[in-house]
This record gives sequence, C-alpha cells and structure tokens, in this order.
Amino acid sequence: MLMTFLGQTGLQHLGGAAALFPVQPPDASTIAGGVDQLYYLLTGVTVFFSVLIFSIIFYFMIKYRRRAPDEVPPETHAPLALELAWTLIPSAICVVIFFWASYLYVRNARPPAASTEIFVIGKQWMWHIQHPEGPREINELHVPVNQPVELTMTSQDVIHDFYIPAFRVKKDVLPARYTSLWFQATKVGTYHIYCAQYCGTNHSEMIGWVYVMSPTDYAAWLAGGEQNESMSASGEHLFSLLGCSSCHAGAGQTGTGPSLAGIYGQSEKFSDGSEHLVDDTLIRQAIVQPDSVQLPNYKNIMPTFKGQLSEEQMLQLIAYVKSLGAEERKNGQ
Amino acid sequence: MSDAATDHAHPPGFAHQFETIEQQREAGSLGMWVFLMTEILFFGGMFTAYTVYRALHFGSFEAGSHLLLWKFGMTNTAVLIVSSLTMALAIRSAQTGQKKGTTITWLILTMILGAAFIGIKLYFEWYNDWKEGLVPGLHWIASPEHTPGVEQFFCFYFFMTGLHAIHMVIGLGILTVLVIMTARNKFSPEYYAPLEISGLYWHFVDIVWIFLFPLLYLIGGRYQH
Amino acid sequence: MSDSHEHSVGHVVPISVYLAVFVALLAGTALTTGVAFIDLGPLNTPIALLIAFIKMTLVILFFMHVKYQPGLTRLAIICAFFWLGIMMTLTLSDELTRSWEMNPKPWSVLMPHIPHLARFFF
Amino acid sequence: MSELPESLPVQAPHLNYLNSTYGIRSWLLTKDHKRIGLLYLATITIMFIFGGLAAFFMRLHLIEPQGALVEPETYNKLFTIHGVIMVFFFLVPSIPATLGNFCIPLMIGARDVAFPKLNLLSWYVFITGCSLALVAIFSGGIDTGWTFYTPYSSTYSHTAVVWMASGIFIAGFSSILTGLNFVVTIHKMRAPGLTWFRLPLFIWAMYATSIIFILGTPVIAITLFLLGLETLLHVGIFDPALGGDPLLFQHMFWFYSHPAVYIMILPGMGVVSELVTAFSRKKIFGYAFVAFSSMAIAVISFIVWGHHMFVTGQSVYAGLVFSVLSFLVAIPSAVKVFNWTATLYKGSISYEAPMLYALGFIGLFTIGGLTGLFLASLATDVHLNGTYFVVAHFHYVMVGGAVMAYLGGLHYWWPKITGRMYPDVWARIAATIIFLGFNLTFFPQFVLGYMGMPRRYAIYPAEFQVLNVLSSAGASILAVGYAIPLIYLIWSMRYGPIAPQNPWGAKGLEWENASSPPVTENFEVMPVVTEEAYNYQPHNYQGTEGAHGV
Repeated sequence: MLMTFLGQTGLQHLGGAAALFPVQPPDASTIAGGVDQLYYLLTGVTVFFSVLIFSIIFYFMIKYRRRAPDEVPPETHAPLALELAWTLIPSAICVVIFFWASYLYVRNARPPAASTEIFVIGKQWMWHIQHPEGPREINELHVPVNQPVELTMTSQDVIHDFYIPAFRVKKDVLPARYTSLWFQATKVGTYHIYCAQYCGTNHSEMIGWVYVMSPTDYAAWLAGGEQNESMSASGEHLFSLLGCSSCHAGAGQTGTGPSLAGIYGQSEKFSDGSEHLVDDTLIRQAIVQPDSVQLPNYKNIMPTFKGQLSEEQMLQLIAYVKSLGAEERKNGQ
Repeated sequence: MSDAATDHAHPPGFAHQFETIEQQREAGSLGMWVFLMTEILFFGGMFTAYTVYRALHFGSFEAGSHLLLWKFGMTNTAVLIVSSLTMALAIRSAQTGQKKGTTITWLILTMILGAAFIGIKLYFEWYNDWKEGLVPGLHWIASPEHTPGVEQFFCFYFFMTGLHAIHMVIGLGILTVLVIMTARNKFSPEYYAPLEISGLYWHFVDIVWIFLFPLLYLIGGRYQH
Repeated sequence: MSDSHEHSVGHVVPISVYLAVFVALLAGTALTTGVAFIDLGPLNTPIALLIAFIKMTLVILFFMHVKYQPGLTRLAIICAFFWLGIMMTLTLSDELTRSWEMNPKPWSVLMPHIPHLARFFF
Repeated sequence: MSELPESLPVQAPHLNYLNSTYGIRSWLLTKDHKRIGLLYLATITIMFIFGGLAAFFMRLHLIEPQGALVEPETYNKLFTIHGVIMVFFFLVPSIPATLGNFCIPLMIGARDVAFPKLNLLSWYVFITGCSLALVAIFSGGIDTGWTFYTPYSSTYSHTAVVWMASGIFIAGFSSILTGLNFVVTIHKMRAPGLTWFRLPLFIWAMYATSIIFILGTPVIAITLFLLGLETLLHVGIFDPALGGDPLLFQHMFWFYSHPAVYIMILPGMGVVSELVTAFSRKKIFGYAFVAFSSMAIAVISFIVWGHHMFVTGQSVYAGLVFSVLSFLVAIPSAVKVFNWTATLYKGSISYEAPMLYALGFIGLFTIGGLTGLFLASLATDVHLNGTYFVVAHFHYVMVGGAVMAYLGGLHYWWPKITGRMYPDVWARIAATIIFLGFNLTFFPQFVLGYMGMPRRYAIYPAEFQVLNVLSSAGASILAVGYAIPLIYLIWSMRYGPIAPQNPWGAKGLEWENASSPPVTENFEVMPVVTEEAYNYQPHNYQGTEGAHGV
C-alpha cells in the first residue's frame, strides 16, 4: 500500500503542471477512482523496479568496468535463497495486483439493478444512440449525473468498441450479439467517446461526446427535441405488425408459440435438452434463426425474420419483450 | 543423396552432417514426429473450431450429420485400416531384408487402398452432396431442412474431410516415390528410414480419419432414424 | 559403424502382433458404428471418442512402433495433445460461459451447467 | 578492437564457407546453414526496410491532429503493412532464422543442422511468402490491421486480404520447418560431452522458441486458411451474419499470436545471455534458472492469449482465468532480468557495441515487461486496451527488446559471420542513438494511452498533439540510428579489418573452435566439450559444479 501512497502523492504533485501538459484523463465516473488507484500502484511498481534495475546496472557498469585487458574476474555463486527471493517476491506482488484488479473488474462488470438502459448501435462509422423514452441521437450521448446508466450495444456491420476514457469504461460492440457496459457519471461535463476497435477507413472519425447533465437539465433535454414513442411501445407495434402476436399470445393464454411474458432473464430448457438463459442475444437468435431456439412442446414452424429487421427494430422488439417480463414480475408480486 | 555418393566408407543414404547412421535414423524419426506434432495442431485448430460450433449449434450439427452416408464413412474407415496394415507390412518387409518385389507389392497395395478411399469419398459422397446442393459456398440449395446451421456443419465436413483428402493425396505421392526408390534398391535392413518415416505419416492420416468418422458421421447417434 | 548395425535396424514387430492390432481396429470400427444405433443418452459421443482414442493408441504403439522407441517420442506425442487440450479447453472456457451471469457466488452459477458442459466436452 | 584500419586489408587467408565456392548458384543452392542464415539476413533486411518506411510515414502523418500526409484509407494501409511485415516477415524470423541458423550448429559442435535441404527449402518457402505479401502490398495494399479481425477482414474490407493471408500462411511453414530442424539438431547433433546443462543459453532459448514454432504456427496457418475460405466462399465460419463467431477467430488468432511475441523475445533473451556473460567475463548467474525460465515462458505463453480479449465480449469467467495465467508469465521474465543484472556483479565489464545493446535490452525489456502488468490486470486493461499504451508496451518488448537483441547479436557474431570487424566507435554511437531515439518515440505513447488516445487513428483530437510530435521526433532519431549500422556493416564486409578467431575473448565452441569465418563444415577438428558454458574462471572450475543445484 506504500506504493499507492507514493503513486498518488507523485501524481498529485504533477497535478499542478497538468493544466499545461495533461498527463491524465478526466476522472468522471464512480469506476474511474478505483481504476486510477490500481494504475498508480502499477506505476509505482514499474517505476520502482525499473529504477532499481537501471541503478544497479549503472553502478555495476562503473564499479566493475574492465581495468586490464586480461583481467579475470572472481567467481560468484548464485545462492538459492536469492533466486527464490526474486522468484517469490514478484509472484506475491502479482497475486496482490491480480486480486485487486479482478475485484474491481467483477464489481464493474455488473450494472446496478436501478440502471437506466440506453441502446447503442455502432455502424461504419457512427454511433446511433436511442433512449428508452424515445429520443435518438448520433455520436452524442446525454446522460444524467449520479445515476447508473447501462448501455446495451450492438453493431450493424463489423466489430466496434465503445470507449469513454473519462469513465474508464470500454467494451467491444459486436454484430449479431449484445454487449453491455455501465457507468455512473460523477461530474457534469463533456467527455470524449471513441471507437477503440479498428473498424475500417474512417475508424478515427467514429468519435463523439458524452454530455453529463444535472437531473433537471437531463429531464429538460428529454422533454425538448424530437418526440418519439418509447422503445417498448415501438416494439409492441412491430410485434403486432409482423404478426408475432398471433402465435406468441399474452400471459395465461395458449398460442401456437410460447408466451413471451416473463420469459426474459429466465433459464429455458430447449428441445435438445440444453438449457439457455433468455437474454438479448438469445431473443435476437430466436428471431433470425428460429430453428436453433426450439422449446419442447412447440413445432418448428416459425419463419425467420433474417434480413427483414433493422438493428434498431430488433432492439425495439427486445425492449418490448423485456417490458413484458417487467410487467409479469410486477403482476406476480 | 548426392552427399552420400561422395563418401564410400558409409552405408548408402548416409548424409555427411551426421556422425553415425544411427544418429541419422534417430534424427529422421524425431523429425517426422516433430512434424506430426505440427500436424496435430494444424488439424487441431480445425477440430477446436468444430467443437465450439458443435457445442453451440448441437441440433444443427446433429441434423447435418444425419444427411451424411454413414455406410461409406464406415467402409472408408475400414479401407484406411487395411492400408495401414499393408504399409506396416511393407516397412517390415524392407526391415527384414525380403525381396524388393515383396516390399513393392505391399506399397502398391497401400496405394490402391488409398486411391480407393479417395474414390469412394469423391464419387459416392462428395459428388452426391453436390447433386443434392449440400456444398456451402459453391452449390448450396437452402430449404427448411438445409438451415444455416446445417450449412455450417457442411462447411466443417468439407474442410475437414478435404484437408484429410489433401493429406491422402500427398501420401500417395510419397508412396510413389517410395516404390521407385525400392525398385532402385535404395533400401536395406541397414537403411530404410524413408520408408519408416513415410509410414509414420500414413498412419497419422489414418488416425485423423479414425476421429473424423464418429465426429462427423455419428453425431447424436443414429438410433432415431 | 558396422558393429552397431544390429542396433540400428530397429525392432522387428512380429506379423502376429500386426494382425492382432488390425483385427482390433476393425472390431473397433464395427463397435463404433454399432453403438451409434443404441440410445445411450449423453454417453454416445463419449463412448465413440473413447473407442477412437483406443484405436489411435493401438496405431501409435504398434503400427508406428512407439512401444519400441525412446521416451522422447512419447513426450512429443503427449505434448502435442496437451497443447491441443490447452487450445480447446481455454477456448471453450470462454465460448460456453459467455451467457452466464456474474454472480457473487460463482459456484452456484457453475453447478447447473456441469451436466450440460460435460456433454459438450466429450 | 575499436581502431579503424589505416590500410586496406588483405584477403582472408584461409579457405572458408564464404570463399569455398563462388557464383549465384552456389548461394541459391547452398545447403550450408551459414549461407542460408545469410540468405535470411538479406531477405529480412529488405522486409525491415519496407516495414520501417511504413512506420516512418505513419509517424510523419501524425505530426498534425488532422493528419499531415495521407488520407485515412492510406494511413490504415500503412499501419497494416507495418504490422504484418514487421511481425511475420521480420521479427518472427529475425533472430531464429539468421543468427539461429548461423550459430546453432557452431555452438553445439555440429557440421550442419540435421536436415540441410529442408533448411534451404524453408528459405524458399519464406521468400515465396514474402513475395505474396509484397504482391498484396503493391496490388492495392491491405487495411485490416495485422490482426485480421473478422468480420471486417472477411466481409467488409475490399483489399488484398487473401493475398496477404496466403503470404503469411506460406511463411508460417518456413517457421515450422526451421523450428523442426532446430529441435532435431539440438536433440541429436550435440558434440560429445555437450550435455543439456552445458549448452549455451542461446541454445536453450532457441529450443524454447522452436517449440512455439512447432506448436503455435500450424494454428495460425489453419486460422488464416479458414479466413481465406470464408472470404472467398462467404461461408459462415467467423462472420456472425452467417452464424459464425468472430471471437473464435480472435481465440485462434491469439493462440498463435500471443506466443509469437515470445518467438520474438525468447531468442533475444538467449542472445543477451551470451552478450552479458561474454562482456563481463562471468559465468551466467543462476544458469538453471535462466534455462528453465526459457522453457517456462514457452509453455506459459500458450495459456495467456485471452488477455487480448478482456473487452471483446469474452466471458467474464474466462477473463479471470486468463488474467491470472497472464501474471504467471511475468515471473520467469523477472527471473531472467534479475539474473542478467546479477551476472554483472564483480565482473570485468567492457563496453563494446554488443554489450551496449545488451544493457539497453535489459533496461527496455524491464519497462516493457512491467507495463505488461497493466494489461494483465483486468480493471486497468479495460481502460488501456486498444489505446497507445498497448502500442508503447509491445514496442518496448519487440523493438526495445527483440530488435535491440537482434542488433546486439548481429554485432557480436558479425566478425564470425563475415570475418571482418566493423568500426566499434560508430557502432557505439549508433547503439546510443537507437536507445535514446527509441525512448523518445515510445515513452510519450504510454502517456497518450493512459489519456485515452486509441490506436490506429489517422486523425486525433488536438490535445494529444504535443505528445505525438515528441513521438514523431523520436522516430526520426530512431531512423537515423538504424541507418548507421546498415551503412557501416555493409562497408565492413569489404573494407573492415580482418577479424581474429575470437575478438571478444569469449567462451563457446563458435569462438574457441571455429575460425572466422568458419570453414564449410564448421570445424577442422570436431570439438569435444569438457566444461560448462561460460567458464570464464577456469582455475576455479572444480568448485562450481552443482552450485545452484543442477
């Protein structure tokens, strides 16, 4: 822990010069502080060992320089204790770092239950963002301060990566799959969004801004601008428009297909005996490749909707299925 | 081989960089085994990808497997096992100093069996798959039976059996060279290393098929049908 | 080097051994196929692979003469399969656990998956 | 050794591998491992120049935030070409195929490698791969990044992906054949008395490297084969639109490409073990630990690849497993650094150019290795992955490590290879310039990465400009540093003073038993080994056996 202390004080002294010559990104989420502390520890370890090795080498270079061409140096032995020491001490340091880093990672991997879910679609070379309440934006993300936000992300083409350095969060955005990341912004301000996975010609222009707003500003922003219906409402329209509702009837009724009420987040047994968690990716798979998601007691008759839905419509359907789950759970209790 | 001709003190086939013929034989054998390690990982990459998709899309792989003709798969397994036996006997014949005609007979028998394997594969299986539109990327006829998952299974079926068949063809080439070398009296009980290490290769190709047969033809068993 | 000729010839395997191995391999093939027609539930694939593994061992030991060779050859074979095992296990460690939830008690997440996993590992 | 000759040197007097036969045929059909090593040297030098030029233009472009030189499309091709060429066609074959080919038989007291024809074949395979790569570059280039991530490479990129993939596929077989040759040579061709624990550590390192060649390279071959098939046939192997999993490509790619980093650095570690002992006249500190750490690195390198994928949507559980395994590889690397440093203790240290490179290697590799901890740690990797921090880290390992060691080794064995000395003053100046230029180029990139600048950006926000300009300035110094050895080494081949058999007073069969340059089959009298490696204190020899429990 001495390292942390050294690292932090060192960086704080640098802080004065930081305005002229920034060496540190802004620190604007609940996650950032923990990551930075670990970063300082690692910097401390790196500086300590590098300085150690460099100084020893310089000292030996001068002290033991060759003084005569035919000099024969004395023999030295490698004591086992020394070898063990410099095997075991680095191991111990690594163990500490591993547990610390993993603790932070696992903690940061789980969004809090109360998170607001915002949807992100990456495409060459822009970010489409849709709020559950309806507003859409491109390359901009407005979020309220001090409130956990979960991003559910997918890509329309290649792999992208959603990266907000100020929050110390990053996650690849994959086609045909949903990944998520979450953060809770702590400071009102404007921060960079980057695509951090190479995605083609204009990869470096796939950038944008996060606007962290006070709750009142955020509410005002949601109320202003274009007014769309909420995502789950759009999903519900699609659900009947595409004819899904004719087979997937509501809760309590029996249809040609299984009821989707309350199915989200459950573990379902397939007809081949395997068990799968119903998540965003599985719902998507059921829509584009229904034969691969077969529940027992139902016939394999659902047509594929592959190529008929945009990624945005897909997200709306998923949002709708999720909302069914939410209602079901509420009704159940 | 030209190295050997210059040094008459050594047995035929002896290469100058070695100290003894035994060292050369051990080096050759180890070299082949190291090459087979590479081959195991080469096929292994394919098997890994296969295992992942089989695990993720088990139903489709099962359905795809049931479209294959297991009788030909089984026949070909037997054909390859016989060819491994004849290969082993060819080596044994050179090793024990039998007449070169005996060695050549076993080698040619091995070649015939290898060619039979490829023939069965090509005519009764691949040609049939082509007619039925089961060749992904080149001739795939989508239908309710031929789902994208089944297509993926057939990708692996063709890549794996194709890669195996390429190895068989290379093996036939090697066997041809061996027949010529035997006919030219290159081998003796002291020096038959090329035969031995080619045998290792041939048996390896056989082993790959021993795994391919159940993994491709018998997924999920055949008892439902 | 003439005095070491005896040694350099290598082990001559009796024909009877070759024939026995050959018969065992054919029997193994028949057995593999036969077992596929019996419903053994999740055991079909493991049994087929077990038979394939035994067949491979026979080929390696007798046809490929490893039984009569130094340990180095065996080490090479074991290494190759060990590395293949590394590749498969660690790749599957991702592919098959992706949809698992993060849970404060990882073991409770792992338990229900074990029968499912076992089936795909074999 | 440092004075330049005043008069033109006379021809090397004895018959050796260079003057025994003449003519282009005698080189192109040679089976001599030394000549094949030189063929490789020429080939990879050409490839290095291509890769270096691409890097130079990239750094020039990045002087301005909006890009000073080229369109983003061209920039993407530049960094792809730089990566592919440097990784697959320079760094992977660099030390193994040149110094390894030249030195292994000499160091173990053999006439040649076990399979000389295969050795020549592997060079032809390699130049076939190189040619295909150059075809790919000149037929429009390739813009996928050296990692070829799908589905961009298989479906969306309209560049010469298949050409480049075939080039790497074919060059891979050259690696496999070289590794095979080395393993068999080291197992079966050692001189009488040369037991495993008397082997020079360079041999241990090359053995470990060969194992990675043999077990890793076939997997990249099959992966690129599948990628090529998917690109040509549009079947669903890795493309999620067709039911494939793009992360499976990443798994299979990194199964080779992470160990490939150790293909680059392990031989460098071997070279440094030779240099540190030779120029401090000391037995290596903790021989067994250094030898076994090479083997440990070779094995562990295969189980850490998932740390490239912590943010790719890989399972959290797999992330934890790969993280803990990644920390494991730090331990043998640390053991090596400590042992090299301790070897200097009470030594008789001289500072010829090879030693400067070796000491530079230890320092830069220490930084490169320690910054690896940031990327093995899950929480910090989430922030740093895909940024310039990663770029800086692996350049510290591959350029600060592998290239420094390669240059050090080349200078060390140059008198043996050519029979000529190079001007040591120039060599020391070049080594210093490279060290300084390197640090100026890559240190600012650590800071850039922590501040969040993603890699592979053709244009970037203005606040990163100062650090980028510093980095580009360093790159121009580095370019000068690399040009100097190219000039004086070529000069020395004709005009350098004749080298004595053992100019450094080093131990080892290649110095003590072979002339400079060696004869065609290496030794006039086949050597017999009676002592441990690096036995610089012969009068004390009796007491050393088993000092560290070997």
